[in-house]
Amino acid sequence: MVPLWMFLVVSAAVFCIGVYGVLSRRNAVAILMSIELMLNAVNINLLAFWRFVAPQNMAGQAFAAFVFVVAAAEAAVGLAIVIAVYRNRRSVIVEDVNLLRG
Amino acid sequence: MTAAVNEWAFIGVFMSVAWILPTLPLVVSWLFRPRRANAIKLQTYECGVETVGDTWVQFKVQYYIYGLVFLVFDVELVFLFPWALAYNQLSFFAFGAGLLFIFLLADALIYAWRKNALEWA
Amino acid sequence: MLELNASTLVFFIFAVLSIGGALGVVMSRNLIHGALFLIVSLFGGAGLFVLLAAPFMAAVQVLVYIGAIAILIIFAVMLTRSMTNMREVFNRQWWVSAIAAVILLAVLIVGVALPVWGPNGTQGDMVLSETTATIQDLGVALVDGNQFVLPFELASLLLTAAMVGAIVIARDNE
Amino acid sequence: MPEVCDNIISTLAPCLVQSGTNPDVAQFISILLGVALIASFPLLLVIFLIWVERKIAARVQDRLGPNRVGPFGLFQNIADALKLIIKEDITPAGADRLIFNVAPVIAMLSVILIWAVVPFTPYNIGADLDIGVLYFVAISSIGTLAIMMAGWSSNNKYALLGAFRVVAQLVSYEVPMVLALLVPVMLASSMSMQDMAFAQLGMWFIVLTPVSAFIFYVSNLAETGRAPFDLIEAESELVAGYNIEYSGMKFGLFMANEFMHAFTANLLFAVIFLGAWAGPGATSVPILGFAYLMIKTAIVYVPSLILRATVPRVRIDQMMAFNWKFLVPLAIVNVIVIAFVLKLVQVLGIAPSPENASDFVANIPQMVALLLGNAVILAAAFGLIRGTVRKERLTEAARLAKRVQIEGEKEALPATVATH
Repeated sequence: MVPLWMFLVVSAAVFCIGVYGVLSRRNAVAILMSIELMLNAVNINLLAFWRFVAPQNMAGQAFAAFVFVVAAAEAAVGLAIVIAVYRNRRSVIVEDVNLLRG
Repeated sequence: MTAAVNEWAFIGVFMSVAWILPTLPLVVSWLFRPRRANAIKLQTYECGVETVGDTWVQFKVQYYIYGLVFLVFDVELVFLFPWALAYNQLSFFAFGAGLLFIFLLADALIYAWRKNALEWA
Repeated sequence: MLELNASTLVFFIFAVLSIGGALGVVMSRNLIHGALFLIVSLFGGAGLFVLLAAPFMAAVQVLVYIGAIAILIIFAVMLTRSMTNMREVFNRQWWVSAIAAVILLAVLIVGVALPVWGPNGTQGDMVLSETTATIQDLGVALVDGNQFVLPFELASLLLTAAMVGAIVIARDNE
Repeated sequence: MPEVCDNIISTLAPCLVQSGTNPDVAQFISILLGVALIASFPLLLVIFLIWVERKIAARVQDRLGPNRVGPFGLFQNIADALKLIIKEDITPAGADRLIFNVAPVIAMLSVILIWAVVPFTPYNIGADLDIGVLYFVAISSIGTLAIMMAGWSSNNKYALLGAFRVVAQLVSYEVPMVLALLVPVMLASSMSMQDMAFAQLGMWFIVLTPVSAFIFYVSNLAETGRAPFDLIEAESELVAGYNIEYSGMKFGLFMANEFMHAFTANLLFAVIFLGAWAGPGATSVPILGFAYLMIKTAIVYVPSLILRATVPRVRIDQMMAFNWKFLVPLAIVNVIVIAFVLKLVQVLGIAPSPENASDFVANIPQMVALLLGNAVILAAAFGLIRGTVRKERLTEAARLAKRVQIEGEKEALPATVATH
């Protein structure tokens, strides 16, 4: 079996790629996709620690399930906001959308 | 443990081999079929008239709403399947917990229904 | 440290899928390609879950992420026509973000791969327990009054709230 | 030794080890052989299935169907396949070539992969995963993705629009299907397909939960795009949907996939609700179990073919309303009621114990209780439907009456003006 740290390295790499995507992309949908990547990295981490450290305890799997819920809620509401903003501003580029700046 | 590993090894081999079967007729067809393409033939098919405008026409938001309701129910199953699986070992309290869970989601469906979000119009 | 056997090979295949797909998501110009790369990355993640003896989570990953979230993202891309005006993919501070991400990655890798902050599983002799909790145990834990019953109900509430909110936001009010 | 090597499929690995092969290699060879068998079986079957479907449709419509190539036209589909192979294949200009070519393969893969978890006999199953039911739901959802890919990559607005319609239909009907599957999982206390087959030795689940079986069957019809839900193809008004730009063998793959998917869905129905291989003598003679499974599948498959040839297509708004306003609420109520009855049965102590679960008589009290629950659900659902239909008819009649009245007034108007 592959050691724990290799799973963690994969998870860290996916997470950092997600961070880069969130910080650098201009399109709101692309940013949401990057956030999904980060949440997936979190899940890999949770399950890796669950398997290697406490496989008899249910916490790792239960937490991963809750991460799924959060990811789904985030995607649903986030994409709905993107659609609503597009309807009003005809743009999904985050820099064009500065309603709060007044 | 080893038994489960074997089952997943089967799935792994299946996934890495099974795609060959549908690809095979495509390859055979690629070897034998004629190639006489021209610009007119490769045009987008649209009832015989030339296509007008962009392919990315504006779609109704209704499609998104259906996807949304589906997503919510799909995630619900993450919890309901373990619940159903362990149901025989659970106490009556578990039935109540599952009932509350389902009721909260049914609320969402009723809301969507009341707001006419489920109409195809 | 690392013997080359079937499980190692499978791990590397899924790791490459995971990371390569993730790179595809942030790099691709075409958002539909991005969504498909996201699916590749998540599929790699599902493979890793199977290796970690959590096949239920792998199935859920395919079902929820690939079957639902990816479809939703593709719908949203089509609805907002984000395909068309994509001249500049990245914003002006993209290089700052790149440096930040690389530094974060370096720190994380040092943290997990080198034993600077205590023992961390790099030891090759770490014994893996053969018995793991089953999905039945998860089902029991989810409705157990002492464990996760409150988060369980809250998850349902969160989903309901998300659905109501998203319907209110996304619908045309005309 | 001969006694080890008598059953070639299930004992190939030990047999090879005995003749001096490395155990890992022997394992791999046996897995590979199993994969090749299971993966190619549906593909060979589909040629026969298309023939069956054309023959039955012809019989319903008082035609002969294919009858020229081979005995009873049996080889007609082989001729068709040959024709598709040598046909020119057009990739439209502006299409996304890679995705366009990969989509039909993925669509077909999403059906073939399901066969890995089908228990053919008590001893022969590709992979007896402990998440079998969830596995097949997850794999089917990849098929949805393939349709999206096909529709998008064609660079054709009608293909894209068709793909959107199909995906909306498929994801909608997945909800009641999976909700209905919760009940067999509850009854079997397992998600493994083989465990589910064993749990039905005493009593088939269709007897215990007819409502779940009904929901599963109907949503399967929609999932596979069968009449009356065949809006995917809709040949009389849409010509085709997402696959409009496909030609040659790639189109052939999509078409064959549709037939294969329909059969696979009925196969799963037979496994989950009709006891899979269960039948007299199935445990001692495995091949008999396989025959039983195929017969059971045919029993549910043929009515769906006759249904296809007889009923008209529903409108898309009716289809969506039927799903979200009838099937999904029904499935939710079904889960709640069955859960309640099961707990009640357990508390009262009339549930069959694990020892006598495969005994028919021990199952009878539980069956009666569950059937009562199902009857209540069905009566309520039927009452609701009747109420809705009556209301709909009344509003429709009122609308018509109003229109008649308005038109009558219009005609009457000049006359009244003239009298003044």
